Amino acid sequence: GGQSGGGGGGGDGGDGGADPTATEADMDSEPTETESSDDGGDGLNTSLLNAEGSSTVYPISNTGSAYWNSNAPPSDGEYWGSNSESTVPGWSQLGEPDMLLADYFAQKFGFEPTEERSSPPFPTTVGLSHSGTGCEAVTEGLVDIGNSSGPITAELDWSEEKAQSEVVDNVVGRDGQPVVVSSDVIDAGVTQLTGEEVRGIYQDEITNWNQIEGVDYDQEIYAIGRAEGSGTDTSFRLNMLGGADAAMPGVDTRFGQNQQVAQAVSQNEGSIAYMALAFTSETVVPVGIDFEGTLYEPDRDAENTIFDSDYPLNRDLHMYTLIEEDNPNGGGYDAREAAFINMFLNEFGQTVFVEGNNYIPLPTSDLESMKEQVSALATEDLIMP
Amino acid sequence: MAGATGSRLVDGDTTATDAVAAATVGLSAILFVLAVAAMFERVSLTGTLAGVPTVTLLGGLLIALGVAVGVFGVGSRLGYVETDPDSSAGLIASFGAAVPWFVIGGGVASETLGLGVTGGVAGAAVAGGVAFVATAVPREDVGSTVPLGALLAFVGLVFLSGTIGPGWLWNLGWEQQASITAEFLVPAATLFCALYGGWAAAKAYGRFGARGRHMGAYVLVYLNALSIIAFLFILIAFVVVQGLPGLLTGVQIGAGVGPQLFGSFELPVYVPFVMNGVALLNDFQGVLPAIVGTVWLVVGAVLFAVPLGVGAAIFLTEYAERGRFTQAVEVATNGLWSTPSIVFGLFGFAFLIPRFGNRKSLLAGMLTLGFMLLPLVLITSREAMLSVPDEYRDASAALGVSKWQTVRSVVLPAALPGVVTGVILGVGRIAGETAPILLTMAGGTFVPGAQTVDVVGGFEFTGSPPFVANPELLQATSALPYQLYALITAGVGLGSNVSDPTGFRWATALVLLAVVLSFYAIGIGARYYFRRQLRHD
Amino acid sequence: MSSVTRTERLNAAAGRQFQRVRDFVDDTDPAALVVVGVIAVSLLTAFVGFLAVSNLTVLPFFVFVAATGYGWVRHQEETALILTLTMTVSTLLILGLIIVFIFRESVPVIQYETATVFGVEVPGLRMFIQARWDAVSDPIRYSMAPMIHGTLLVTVIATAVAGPLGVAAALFLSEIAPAVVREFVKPGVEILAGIPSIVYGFIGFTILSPWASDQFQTTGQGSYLFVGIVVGLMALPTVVSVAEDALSSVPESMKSGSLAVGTTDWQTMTSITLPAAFSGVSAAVLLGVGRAIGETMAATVMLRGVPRLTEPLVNVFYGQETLTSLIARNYGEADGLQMDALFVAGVILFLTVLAISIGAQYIEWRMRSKLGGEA
Amino acid sequence: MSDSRQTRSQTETRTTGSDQPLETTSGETVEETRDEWVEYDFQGEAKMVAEDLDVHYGDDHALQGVSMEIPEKSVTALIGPSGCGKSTYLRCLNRMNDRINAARVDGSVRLDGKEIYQDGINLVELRKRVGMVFQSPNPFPKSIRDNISYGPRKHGDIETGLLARMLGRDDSEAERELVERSLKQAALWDEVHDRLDDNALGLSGGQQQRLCIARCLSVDPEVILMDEPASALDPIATAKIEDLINDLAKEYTVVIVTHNMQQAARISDQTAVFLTGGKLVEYGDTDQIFEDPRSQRVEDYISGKFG
Amino acid sequence: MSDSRQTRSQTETRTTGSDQPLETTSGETVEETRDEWVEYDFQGEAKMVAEDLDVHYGDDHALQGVSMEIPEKSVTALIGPSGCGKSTYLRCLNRMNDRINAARVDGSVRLDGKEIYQDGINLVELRKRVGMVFQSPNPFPKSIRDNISYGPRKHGDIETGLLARMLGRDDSEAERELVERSLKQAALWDEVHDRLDDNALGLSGGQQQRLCIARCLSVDPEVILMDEPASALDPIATAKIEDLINDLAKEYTVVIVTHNMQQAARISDQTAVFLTGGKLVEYGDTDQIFEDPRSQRVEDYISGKFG
Ligand SMILES: Nc1ncnc2c1ncn2[C@@H]1O[C@H](COP(=O)(O)OP(=O)(O)OP(=O)(O)O)[C@@H](O)[C@H]1O
Ligand SMILES: Nc1ncnc2c1ncn2[C@@H]1O[C@H](COP(=O)(O)OP(=O)(O)OP(=O)(O)O)[C@@H](O)[C@H]1O
Ligand SMILES: [Mg+2]
Ligand SMILES: [Mg+2]
Ligand SMILES: O=P([O-])([O-])[O-]
Repeated sequence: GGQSGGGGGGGDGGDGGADPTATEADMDSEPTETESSDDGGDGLNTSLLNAEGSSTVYPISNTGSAYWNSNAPPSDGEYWGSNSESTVPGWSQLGEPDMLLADYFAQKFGFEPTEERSSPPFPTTVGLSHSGTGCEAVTEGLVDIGNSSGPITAELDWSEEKAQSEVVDNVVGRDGQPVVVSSDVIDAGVTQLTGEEVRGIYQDEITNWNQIEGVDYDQEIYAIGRAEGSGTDTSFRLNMLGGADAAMPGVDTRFGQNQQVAQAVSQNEGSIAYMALAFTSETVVPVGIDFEGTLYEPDRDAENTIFDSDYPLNRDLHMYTLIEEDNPNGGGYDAREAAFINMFLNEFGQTVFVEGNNYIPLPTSDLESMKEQVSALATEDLIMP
Repeated sequence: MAGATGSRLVDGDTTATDAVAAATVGLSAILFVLAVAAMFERVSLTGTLAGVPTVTLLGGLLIALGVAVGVFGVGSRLGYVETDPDSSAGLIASFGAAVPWFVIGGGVASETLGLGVTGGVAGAAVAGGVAFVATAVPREDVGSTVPLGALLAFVGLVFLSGTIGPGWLWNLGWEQQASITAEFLVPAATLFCALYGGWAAAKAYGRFGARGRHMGAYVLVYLNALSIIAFLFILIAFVVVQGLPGLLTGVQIGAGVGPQLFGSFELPVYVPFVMNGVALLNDFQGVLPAIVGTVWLVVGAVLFAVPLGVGAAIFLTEYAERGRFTQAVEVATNGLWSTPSIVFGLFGFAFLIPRFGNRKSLLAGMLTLGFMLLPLVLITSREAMLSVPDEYRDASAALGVSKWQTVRSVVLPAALPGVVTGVILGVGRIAGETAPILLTMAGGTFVPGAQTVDVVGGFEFTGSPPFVANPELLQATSALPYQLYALITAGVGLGSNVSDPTGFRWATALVLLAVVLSFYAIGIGARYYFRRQLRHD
Repeated sequence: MSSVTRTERLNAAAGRQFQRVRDFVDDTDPAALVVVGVIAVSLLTAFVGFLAVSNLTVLPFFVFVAATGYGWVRHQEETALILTLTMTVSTLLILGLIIVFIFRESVPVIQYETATVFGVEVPGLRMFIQARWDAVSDPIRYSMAPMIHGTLLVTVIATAVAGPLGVAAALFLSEIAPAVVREFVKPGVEILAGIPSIVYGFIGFTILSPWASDQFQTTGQGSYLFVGIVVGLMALPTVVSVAEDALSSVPESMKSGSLAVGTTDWQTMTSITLPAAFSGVSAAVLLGVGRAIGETMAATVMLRGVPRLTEPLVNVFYGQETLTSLIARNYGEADGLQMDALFVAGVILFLTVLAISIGAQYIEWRMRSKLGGEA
Repeated sequence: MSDSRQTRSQTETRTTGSDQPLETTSGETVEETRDEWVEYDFQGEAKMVAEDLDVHYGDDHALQGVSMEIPEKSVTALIGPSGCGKSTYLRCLNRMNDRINAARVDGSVRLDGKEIYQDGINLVELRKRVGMVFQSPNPFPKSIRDNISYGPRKHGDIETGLLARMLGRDDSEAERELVERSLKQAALWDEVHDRLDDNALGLSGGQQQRLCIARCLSVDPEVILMDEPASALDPIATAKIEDLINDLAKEYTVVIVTHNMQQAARISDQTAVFLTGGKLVEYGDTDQIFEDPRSQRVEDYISGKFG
Repeated sequence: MSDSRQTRSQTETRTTGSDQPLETTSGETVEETRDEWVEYDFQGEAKMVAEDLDVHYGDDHALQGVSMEIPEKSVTALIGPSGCGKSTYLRCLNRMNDRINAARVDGSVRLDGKEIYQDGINLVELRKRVGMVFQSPNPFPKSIRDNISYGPRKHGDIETGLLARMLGRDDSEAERELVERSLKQAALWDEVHDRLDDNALGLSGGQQQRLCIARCLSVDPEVILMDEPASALDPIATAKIEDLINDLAKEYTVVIVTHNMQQAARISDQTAVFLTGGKLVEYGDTDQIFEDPRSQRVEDYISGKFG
């Protein structure tokens, strides 16, 4: 099996993919320019596609990457295609393609199918950190895709124009950012909080659960936050505290990633945290939030839910790609990035990767406009599957 | 002058008093064990032991120990027990006794009597002062037993009377809330009392005087050594026990089950955890890419650091005149050796990354670790070369052999064992380093087996300088310590990748430990081997 | 000779060096000299190229390799000399580069955090006189005080653990343990040194921290106390092995001398061996302190990650952030001033540990000259 | 010495620095040695008696069945070529061999009739009574005064320091006297009395060696063992030490190892000659040994044929 | 020896192991020394001549104006108390002192009339011609064979190994002969010929020392310097080495330092007595020196009054 990264595509001439270019970058001192690009030669760059960033987007991105790398055949039925036991949701909507998973999405952008299980036309990998890191990394050319759960404008303090000229914003799903508490807090009867109360907690005005109205639970509040620079933190400040640079003196602990927050909440009594939908569980329980009289409940069936788009903490999940001069057509993608992102922009991707991780799928209209963006590089029409 | 004249050349047989003293030491040992067990919640404070509530039992035993120690001292003073005490227990013992009484005095005055901080300080001073004087002034047999015996009895009484029961709690009243709970205080106090009791009892067993102190000190020193070894053992055993299930999931043994090696040969065992990466279609996930990444990291660092370090060591030992320059280099290398690994990481981040394609890469990781390894290689090689007897050099020079020839044919071979051992131990250290590679190399969290780095296969020729390129070297990959870090930060929610995340993490820790410790074992073994060879020849 | 002034001595030393070089030039045959020269110049050029991120770096490097190869075959003696010299210089250069690079990166934030005292502007001062670290909300401040406080607490606790236990263990190993026991305990201690810090951190994070939070009823987990204990255990092997070296380098004759007047082993240890090895033992503790200061991963995974002073300052049951964990936690998304602030943390770490290392060496050197010299 | 075998079996279970069961193979060796040397009947009391002393360093048999009585208040010299076991024998007499892990001592040594190789022996007491001066001077890195008063202080005979002063038990006066007496005995007082607080390492080699002798005397030993005490010294210092030894013999039992035969001849009352293999070959009056040795090998040795 | 001063000034610029300007203060010392000893006119050729040799170790004047001729094909013994400069003198003869940083040598030494303290001297060649055997045996931790063939190999006289074999220049046969010859000369062949590939460190001390002599012989020196070659050995090994030295004197010029006067008397043809301070006090026929020394101090020394 061995490696199937740079070695594979590196054969043809000066192409060499991301990595030999990196070597050259070493020499010509403008490394970011040539980074992970197709140099316009005949072949397509098939080196490793790497994504990095948001722990919120990570479940989507990483599941996608795992599916991609598996390159499952259409006879699989569990991950791709259909067999006697099951059919993968969304596969039929794609027109029941008779190709392997990654082959199918890659060939739309001109890649040669490998027709081999576990061997996609190009491999992908996803690093786990948080949005700030992802945005940094993609703008510096360290990675191909920067995952972010907050807008890059807020993450890096960019203007809207700068953002539009430097990166392409690919939204692949939505998160209704929940506020969670540990199970002992739920047991103490805290099933909903007002926006004010949450703000009070994070701004150090409320430090004990018994300071919440109607709660008789003498327990210091353990206010868990996300790392500064994480999308979750940025969105929370933005949507809950009133500004991306709002102060949060009430935070007791900050963790780099959502996963760690979930663990800390389940491990410590009296905890409260804000996170992403994908990480709630029996020990990490979302509470209802009352915003100016409207109670958004964590239950999908309620009247107003945190899954609604008008839930104030609702946010887009982004996969940013860098606009590079030497991409063919000067676009924001090379073919690998476009092919990979395109996988998420259809019923299959939305069901398996977004809803499958407890996130909120994009409405069709949004999907269409996203597809518009990536279609620049496509060798066939993407709009009609 | 003290009455230390009565010591005899030959001690008599074990007497009944010895037996009493020994039993007292034994009692403190029991208390020590109980305290440790309670500390780690192996014994429940709220429950019972041998039918008696735990805290009550601890209190009773403490009183018994305290009384035994005190009675022994008084008995000795009154001449019932034959001992050779000094005239005073000495300053160290006095301070030793004063400290716990100081704490108790302070606590009782400020908390129990509610006298506040001033009262607390006064109470502490009084109690500590009395204990100090009571230890220092009387003859050693009384001084080193009675205040401590009283301490033990006091603590025992506090437990026995229920003043501090299982539910006791002392809120420190700090801005950031913290409390001292009985759960902590009872075992901790018992532990200290047991140590004090054991010390006093051991002194008594040694009949006080110089020999008594010797005994007392030895008990503590032995206990300390034992604890360190026990700690090591428990630590490793713990990781092994936690990690084995994860490591062994899906293990198969039998012809042809394993992956292929060298084309055709198939390993007869299949351990998915170390032979797989993470992939959707895998039955069992593993950390192969991280293992391979670690191996390559080490190889790269060694290839960089060893020639450089050994070369520099040769220059410094064989060529450079010993003086300012060598001294400066020595200071610099020692400084480099103690430089925190995260600083190396920062340096790699600022210096190497911009020079290798502006991205984290295996090569940057290798070099960063190489920088870390370099001073150790230099220091150990230099030591090894310095310890090659000058006689060899003289002998060679006297035969009219030139310097470099001598270095190559005589010094280096003789220094090799030292160099090799040093390198292996250093490798063990860098193989377990996380901080530097965090900043210079760390790649994906769950790396598919297909993305295992293949440095050898990655070489390719290019048309422009430097004509050889190796994309694999310029790509980020994973390594075991980073993998473990990533798994910790990824918390419980590993998602669908891994069915048993906790097991997966512990197994990673186990593999990391095994890899690093095997380097150490090889290093220590090599040193042992070389030493024995030297001794034999 | 005492009347010779410092300058004269320096001059003489310089003259000697010059003489050495001249001797070397005189004694070496010209062809070899050329080779040596080519090697030195090409390597130097390659190095400059590398520093300047030049794509021509590879050319002088090839020249270097070729010249070395040729020299090895034809003039091995001289080539070996120049090669080993180069390697020495490279080692020194690396240290120099570390200093240059981490200092260079830290300059902007030092300027940003300028504070005025008595009308004098002191760059960087504000990082130490106020305690606010906030990279997000106004006013943006990068104070090092919380991290220095954290590092200090952790180090003090770690030293309290590693110092006494380490010295006692060293005494045990070098003076007390029977040979058989030593054969086992010594490698044991060394193995302890080999356990990767992330493993300690993992156990600390998953087992110790929740336990401690429970025991002391703190709000959430992460305390300097337990980071300090863990780091202390990690520094323990350093203390043990260096102190053991110091203790066993006390001449046997001194110990025998004491025993021969009829003292116990313990008296000999405390009155002769320990005082004689005192400087070495304190160097050991110092090195242990250095290790504790520089320890990263255990702190990173166990601490709370909020750069803030604990309240009150002695509250070791809360653990906010240390210099090392600050870097490890924030290097990812930091850019601009925040990144530079991480380099300031690096500079502080580097300087502190370097000072400690030099101090330890000085002490050891003093010891060696005391034991070896005058007598 | 007829009870040697008996004594030996009494102490058979006593092995030192090793937990190996006692080996009982040295019997023949003893016999063999016995044949070679002639027993020596000296005047006066035997202060120490060694019987059938065997010492192994690991597998190395360093001392083979040595039996020897050391008369009280006289100087006994041990001579022999390098490595023949002189130092080893000497170190058996105050059990300093216990410090060497590899060393295993079998046999019996008695001090005033008390077996010193038995369980329950108080090493501290033994070494107080049997003092030792080493080959190279080994003063402690302390002041001259502290070097002398070190032993008595550790024995609790003298108390000084903060605590003692606080408790009003200061023995400074006693210390002063002790230091003066010991230094005078060691013929060093005149040279150092005005700098007792200087570091002892600042003394010359010969002074250091005399300081070590004074230190040894300070605890009032009965026997003084000296292992080549003058070998590192210049002729003048050597002469001083030799005079001193002669003086000491009036009060103490002195055993001295030397590699200098002239020295042995000059200062000792009786001489024991060890030869390679750790055997005591001849023991007798010094004059007799040097003028009329009974063994040919001893004669060869003394006449310088080897060594 | 009238041109001593002249020779000296010739070599004045040549200082070794130190770049300090040459000091010109040693003149008086030389005169002083000169008075004390009587010149010695021996039979035969002078192989080496030292004139006005002064050696300083830092400030320490270890050798003071020593002038001495060493006759060819004979054994010259250097005796004297410890630290008197015997080894220092010996190391001047093949410039091994160059290896000691602190050492500064002034004066002249000639080998077959050629000044060895001059610029451009080939140290490698010098040390091939003037071999040295050290006090304690120092074989390399290699096989016996490799120990012997080490020197010739490094000089390129013998080529072995893979490369040589590939190039068809394998000198194994020559090596075998050389090893056999050298070992036979050193009287070691019989004992080791069947284990030439064993590690040399496994040999006994005496064998090791003879191996070192063989190693020295393997490069075919003209002069062999020996610094107390038997001091670490037992009598039997010593006897063997002494025999060997007598044999060697037939072909080689041997200079030997010994602290054993009997040994000097037994094996040497002429003896030089150094006394403390690094002065050569008397030099002459061995018999004369031991039976009728001209200087009182030498007589004291030989009769064991000190040292
Ligand atoms: N610590 C030791 N470990 C192992 N062997 C030892 C030790 N000390 C001495 N020996 C060996 O025991 C033998 C006798 O040694 P010892 O030191 O008693 O000789 P010695 O007569 O004092 O010689 P010297 O005159 O050289 O001091 C020698 O073979 C020596 O190698
Ligand atoms: N490497 C050195 N550095 C400094 N001083 C030295 C050195 N070697 C010898 N000396 C000093 O030079 C003097 C003569 O020493 P040398 O070794 O020549 O004496 P020796 O006659 O060989 O004595 P021994 O019989 O003890 O070997 C001594 O005072 C010695 O301390
Ligand atoms: Mg001896
Ligand atoms: Mg000598
Ligand atoms: O999505 P985040 O991990 O940046 O919160």
